[in-house]
Amino acid sequence: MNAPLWRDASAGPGRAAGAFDGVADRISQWDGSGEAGAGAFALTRRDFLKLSAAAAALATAGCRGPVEEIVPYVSPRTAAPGVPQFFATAMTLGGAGTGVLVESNMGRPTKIEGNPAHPASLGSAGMYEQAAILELWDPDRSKGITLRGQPATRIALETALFERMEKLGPAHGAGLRILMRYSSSPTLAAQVQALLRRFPAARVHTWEPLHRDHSLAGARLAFGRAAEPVYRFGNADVVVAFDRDFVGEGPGHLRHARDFMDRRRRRESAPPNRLYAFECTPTLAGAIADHREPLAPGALSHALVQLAAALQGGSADHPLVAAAAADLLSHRGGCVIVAGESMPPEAHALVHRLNGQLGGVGQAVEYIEPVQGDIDCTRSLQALASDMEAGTVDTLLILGGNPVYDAAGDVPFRELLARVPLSVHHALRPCETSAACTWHVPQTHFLEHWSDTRAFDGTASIVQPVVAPLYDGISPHEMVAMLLAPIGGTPRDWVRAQWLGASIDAAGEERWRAMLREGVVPDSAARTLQLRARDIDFAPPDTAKAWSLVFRPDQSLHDGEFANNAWLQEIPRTHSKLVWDNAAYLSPASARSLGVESGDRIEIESGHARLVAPVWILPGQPDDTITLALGNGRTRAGRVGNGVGFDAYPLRTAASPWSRTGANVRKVTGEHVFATTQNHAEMDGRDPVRRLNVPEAEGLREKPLEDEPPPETLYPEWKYDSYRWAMVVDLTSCIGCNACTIACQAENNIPTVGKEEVRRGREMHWIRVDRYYEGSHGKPRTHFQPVPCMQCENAPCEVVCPVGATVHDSEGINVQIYNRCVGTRFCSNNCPYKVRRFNFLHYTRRDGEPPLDARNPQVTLRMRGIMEKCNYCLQRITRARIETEREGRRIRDGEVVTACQAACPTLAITFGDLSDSRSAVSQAKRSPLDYTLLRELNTRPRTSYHAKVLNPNPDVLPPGSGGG
Amino acid sequence: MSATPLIRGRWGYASITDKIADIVLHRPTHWMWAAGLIVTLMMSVFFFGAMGYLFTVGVGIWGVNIPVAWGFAIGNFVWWIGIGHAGTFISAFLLLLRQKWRNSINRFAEAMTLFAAGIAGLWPILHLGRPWFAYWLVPYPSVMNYWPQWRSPLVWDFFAISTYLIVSLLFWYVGLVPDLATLRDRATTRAKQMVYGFFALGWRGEARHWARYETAYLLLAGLAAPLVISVHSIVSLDFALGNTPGYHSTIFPPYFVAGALYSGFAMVLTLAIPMRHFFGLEDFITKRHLDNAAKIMLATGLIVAYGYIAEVFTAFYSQDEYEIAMTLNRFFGPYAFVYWGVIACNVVIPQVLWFRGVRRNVLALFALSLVIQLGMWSERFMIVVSSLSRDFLPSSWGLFVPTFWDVSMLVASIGFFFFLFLCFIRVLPAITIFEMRELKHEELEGKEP
Amino acid sequence: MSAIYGLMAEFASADKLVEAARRAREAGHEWVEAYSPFPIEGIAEAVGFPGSRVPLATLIGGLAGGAGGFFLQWYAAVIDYPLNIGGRPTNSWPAFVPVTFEMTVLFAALSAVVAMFVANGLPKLRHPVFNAPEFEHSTRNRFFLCLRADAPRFEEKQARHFLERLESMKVFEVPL
Amino acid sequence: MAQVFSPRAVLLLKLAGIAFVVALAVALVTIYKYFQGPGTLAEAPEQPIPFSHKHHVGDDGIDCRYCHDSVEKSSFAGIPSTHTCMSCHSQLFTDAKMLEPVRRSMATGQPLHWTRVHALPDFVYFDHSIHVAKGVGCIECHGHVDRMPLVRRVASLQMEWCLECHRDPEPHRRKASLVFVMQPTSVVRAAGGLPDTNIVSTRRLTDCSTCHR
Repeated sequence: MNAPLWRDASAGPGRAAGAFDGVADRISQWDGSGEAGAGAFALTRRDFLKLSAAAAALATAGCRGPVEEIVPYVSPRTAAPGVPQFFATAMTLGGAGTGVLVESNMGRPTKIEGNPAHPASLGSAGMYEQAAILELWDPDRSKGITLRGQPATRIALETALFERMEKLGPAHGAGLRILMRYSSSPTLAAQVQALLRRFPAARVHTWEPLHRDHSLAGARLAFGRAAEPVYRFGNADVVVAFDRDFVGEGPGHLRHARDFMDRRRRRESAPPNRLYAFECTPTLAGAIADHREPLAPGALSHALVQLAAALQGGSADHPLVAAAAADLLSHRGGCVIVAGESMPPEAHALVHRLNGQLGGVGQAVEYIEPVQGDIDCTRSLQALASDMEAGTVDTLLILGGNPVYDAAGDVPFRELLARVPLSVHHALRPCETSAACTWHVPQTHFLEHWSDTRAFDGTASIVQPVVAPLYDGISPHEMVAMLLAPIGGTPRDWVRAQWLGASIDAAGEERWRAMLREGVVPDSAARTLQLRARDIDFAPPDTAKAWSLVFRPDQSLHDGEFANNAWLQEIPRTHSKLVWDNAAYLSPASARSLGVESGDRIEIESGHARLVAPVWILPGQPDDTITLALGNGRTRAGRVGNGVGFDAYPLRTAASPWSRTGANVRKVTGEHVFATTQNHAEMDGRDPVRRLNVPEAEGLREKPLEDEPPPETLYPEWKYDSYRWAMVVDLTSCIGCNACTIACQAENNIPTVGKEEVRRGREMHWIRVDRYYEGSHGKPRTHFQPVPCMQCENAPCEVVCPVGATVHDSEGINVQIYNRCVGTRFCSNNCPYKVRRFNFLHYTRRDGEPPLDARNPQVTLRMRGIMEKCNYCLQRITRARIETEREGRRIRDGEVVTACQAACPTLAITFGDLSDSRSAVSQAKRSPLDYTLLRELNTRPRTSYHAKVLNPNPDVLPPGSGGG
Repeated sequence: MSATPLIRGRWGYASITDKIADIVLHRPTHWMWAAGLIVTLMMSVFFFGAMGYLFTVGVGIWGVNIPVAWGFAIGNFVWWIGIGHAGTFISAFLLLLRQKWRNSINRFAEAMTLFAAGIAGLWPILHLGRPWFAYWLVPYPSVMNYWPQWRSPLVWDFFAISTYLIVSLLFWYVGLVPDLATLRDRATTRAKQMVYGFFALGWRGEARHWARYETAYLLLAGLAAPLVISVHSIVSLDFALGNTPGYHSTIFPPYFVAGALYSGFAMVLTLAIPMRHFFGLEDFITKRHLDNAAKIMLATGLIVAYGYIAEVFTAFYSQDEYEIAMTLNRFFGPYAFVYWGVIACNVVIPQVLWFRGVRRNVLALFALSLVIQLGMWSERFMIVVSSLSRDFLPSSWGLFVPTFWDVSMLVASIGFFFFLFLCFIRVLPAITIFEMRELKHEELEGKEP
Repeated sequence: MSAIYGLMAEFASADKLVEAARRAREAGHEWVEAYSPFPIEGIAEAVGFPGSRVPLATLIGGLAGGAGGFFLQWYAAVIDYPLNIGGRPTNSWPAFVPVTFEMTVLFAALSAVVAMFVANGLPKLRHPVFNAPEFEHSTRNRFFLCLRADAPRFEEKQARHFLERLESMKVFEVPL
Repeated sequence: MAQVFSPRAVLLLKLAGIAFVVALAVALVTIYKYFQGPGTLAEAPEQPIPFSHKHHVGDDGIDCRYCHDSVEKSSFAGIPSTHTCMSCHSQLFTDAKMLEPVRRSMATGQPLHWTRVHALPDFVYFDHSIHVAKGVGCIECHGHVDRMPLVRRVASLQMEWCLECHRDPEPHRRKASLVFVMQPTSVVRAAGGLPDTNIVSTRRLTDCSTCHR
């Protein structure tokens, strides 16, 4: 399949012309690139084609396909211009890889989805994986090598480094330092080894701001060696989490969420699992927990110690701890305790021991070699810092990362860099660090280079490029290679050799192709280690009286590297629903004690650092703790990310990376304006989210939630003779992670609008995740509810449109005809679900919006003055319909997957054809838990919900427990 | 009925004719009129400038958002169209009801109607996201083979308002023809003679002409009467047909019509009181006229008050949780001040009209007319905005905050209105001359009631 | 002497005009025209006006407008491009009522006005009566009676004689 | 009193009136014409190479799919690559002046830039493959390209034109295998080329979402 693929992937230069064809009304002739022209046509009104300067630069840069052959993901379609293709590759974050499929239109990557064959994804994709496409197209990416800010050539860089290496050679490379991030790339590891063989005196350091030092140290304490737990939540009836958001963040969280919810949904076979969450800042795990207890960091350790005691047959005075202990004991072998990074190493060690004692090991938890290796980032960075201090660092190569910004507050990295004669910063974008380095070298995006990576469970994937570097990027492997004695071949050869040796035999070739096609290296998962935890005594210090600070990665920006990503900036943080900001989260009580409201500013002083931050009152936050999100307040992130929020890193020290006690806090003058997407947090008795506990849910078998027939109507029923598309959202499974929102944004070319517009209430997300609180403000129960368009059969919006711009099609989809819309906004007024979005201004022309090439050519770009909304991914349905019609058959169940459905880690969204009574969605609709929103209005929604079923421990009645 | 005559003092056919016609033909320009013209002209220029800005940047310059997708623009529209009701009501209804006192106020009231309705018609277009496609509301055989969506109240609006404008214009023009003839015959310069002559269409007051003329005029009145009612009823359907709590209410049509006349008559007074003063028309627009207008305001005001009460009653009587929540939200929600302002301006204060002394106190009436217009505008705001700000799903609740452009464009539109009116009184007879002669005639005949 | 449009008598009051018109008809004069600054009760009968057909025109216009309005909507929504709008029937006739009503009123009003002007032979910017001296007062405070010269059996001397016997302020010829 | 208007004035006014009416009529017609788009028999646009479909299709009888090779698989029919041209012209007319641009393109790797003849409005999504699959002959929309020295547009491509067929596709359809036959559909059908595919629902064909999204 060589030729066609190659052609297809390399439909580039034409494409650039294509994008401009739109303007010049000409089409280019290179295979398929004409379609790009047509794509540009279809994609936009003519006036959209006046690209922003940045995008124009891009378009002219064009995307040549990578020169080597790349192999598409097994695709049902034969390659043809205008038909999107999917390529399997993997994205590495925090050292762990997640398999993804990249949709490529005429050689232009436009969307990233999960790879079903990959253990960390199983087809789902998180926010970061999906938003990475925007990183690729970011106009603020480095466009070339710079030497002290001045453009330089690659030759110049290579010579500079070569001379350096010559000079360092005699000293065996003493003074040569490399600062990396967590990496699980065997190829890179091998390269580094080679480098160290050449320069034995050189040193490699690692700094990952969101490091896993505590858990690794804990493992060392428990097992005398580093190890990483791999959880199998599918085997756990009872899960007790100590400040561990296992469904929301960290390596494998997508998989964890899937396993946990699969287990929870299996009500029929086994009793559903139960989750106790003892945590500080409210997280997704806390939101889905059957019991959640907000505790300050110190108290968390004490709770764990109590639990240990209780499991030893002792007693726990905390009722919930006692209950949890009892539950654990009654589920030996089928239970697991998980601890978060914020817990001290001893706590981790203790947890390992308890898991062993409860028989969880081998069942719900296994141990493997850490995929990123046995590294203590804190020490590693401190070592580097002291050497820089001492002036013994001559050449420093910073491979990715942004230490100047994200090093612990007590490591003055910027100043230290000044003492390094030659520093090279290799990254995707110019940032705080590159400004302080001698050289800055543009890095290739992972969609642009060859590499490999390991998943949370050790499974390896080959990273294959789907597009040639948009700018003259250099891949990490090439970068390291520059320091090595010149070796032959290309990065592809190096990676290939890593996995197949030098052999080019047919069998090897076939294995190689399979790896690329499937996106995983067969049975490469790490083998499990047989470890027994030794006893360690853990006596946590007394809980502090003064304020304690808690540092958490920003839910959207990770450690700050995504700060220039408009999609992520505008994703509402799951609990606060804040966008384009971070805040000092306070509990209602603490806020009262400080006399502050949301929006007031407080000064936080801890150690030598002080910081003024705006307050946001967060129900469920423990008292006397302030949570600060890391990753904001970037100064050199780019046009999108500069000056958004405040930088909390200065308060963070190497010694206490996740929390500090004894901070001084006082109110200061000044107001801060927040932008939030949800102003009202309670359900006001309207129960949009129906909740029940397992026993009540069982009761529904006799009497379903909605058993009475739909309200009467004067009109005759409208007949739908073909497909009847419909959707069911399971609120039990929904963890509120926003993956659906990003997926929708990417699929449907949804623009971002910026903080000011969101503040005005003009966000554009087609599927929003509503968050409701229930119960006390101190310890509320949190509910999430994704709300796309309900596709009402009696759509109120359609009746009031004066120009018929929103109508029903024969398959029952409430379609919005952009080119007919005049923008009366009557439809939005009349939509009881308020799912319609309006282009009040020309948002698609905003600065920071992705260029045309990054857009989905199957979806129209909307100009200002036009209403838009969810349409069940009409373009996907249409594509499937055309293909099946060509084959003269009906669309099969599951053949159309909406973007949100594809992304959802917990399979909470079911979509399909109601006219087929055996389809998954038809079956879901028959569930006793099925209900529709605002049924009394008789809008007859096609989208319905499954009530949220919780499984609280009957012995404890937590505040605000669910009740239908 | 009061015994005071409709024309005060000793006036004859000739003097009436001269008095009124000379305002147009001979009266030297008064500095206050000139000043007013300049100020309002500047406001008008700003109005159209702002429109240009609006069209280039988009409705985002206003405070509208989701959920409050309708803001000032629609409120202004409803308010203006309401004001545009009094004129035709006076001409049509009072004619049918043989209310002779209408004769001295119908001409300028109709002009007011035209200007107000015209400005009202602008707002829905300004309000559009893509105003340049406004013509898609017009049914015409297009290359798209596509038509307006007839179930939408906005399409009904389009038909109602354009019909109303056309019929009002006809009504007004037909009424003008004999007076244009008068001006033609009294014009001093050739140009004026030609212009007035052209529009007089060669009217010569022959008996048969008068006969057909009166029939046609009466028929127009008969047609305009239901039309007046229909227009604001249909406007009210923009809301009543919506399902938003606070919109979805059967009381709307009558209560909107009453509100329209309420604000309309207020505007009549706002215009009549200074006009009769500056142009010395006290003898034609007498205190008795003002008194009658005030009585109508009192009556319509009470109907409006009933509307408010009925809304609250039905909310609680229906036990509909959304209606109740909406009502409480109006009482105590973020926009409570608007609601109570409305109650004060439209219900409480106007009760002073029960006193004859107030009804005949020119200054008091003038002040009151302003209060009522403020009140009626606030009512539109209350209905449009506060209802939308909190509808069904608590998650989507939000507030509307007007921007500079919201406020300035409203003010500018008022300026434009007065600009048009100032021009009108110097170009056309503000009082129907021939009907005044007729009135005098009937008075001589002793037929005057 | 040149041809004239007719003989005209000027009066000071409406009643005198009515009286004069009646007498003129009794005296067998045909094509009697009366000009007044405002509509006068009874004058139409006095000059022998059979009554206008403007109402009929209005009725027809109204009916046509209404029927057309409804048909337009029905054709567009049911025949030309039937669409599923919020699950409502294509022929949602109750929703068609407002437009139908407005169209009725609009066309009725238009036809009333048009009929009136057409029947009155207006616009007619030039007309012989404007040649009459002092006719400008017909739009102020004077009333005129005109016996048209082109009437059958019009005999100038006798007509002038007749007019002078009326209590008119003056009698004069209206030149063509 | 004197007449206000001289006979001449009246005459002028009447003429002005007539002129106004005429002007209005003209304006309306022009606007209508404008929205009809450029005349459907528009002049063929200038092309970098005067490529003659008449010669290649009509005379040489080359199948449409030889150049437009994705027409059955994709929304886009496909514009032939320079290689495709050269596969013949490396032997034929190798030194023809006319073909200079092709050779240059081959040499430089810079694609040829043709001028788009059938440009749909930006918000319309047209898919060749399904039309071909359902037996809509090329000739239905593109006319007798086999008789066109230079390709020109023969259809307005207005929505009304699309609907005409979408509302009643039958007369415009033929046997799927005869799609590329350059004969009027009526002739083909008469010759036994009746459609062998079926349209699931014509209602679906007039859904807005069929072409707009």
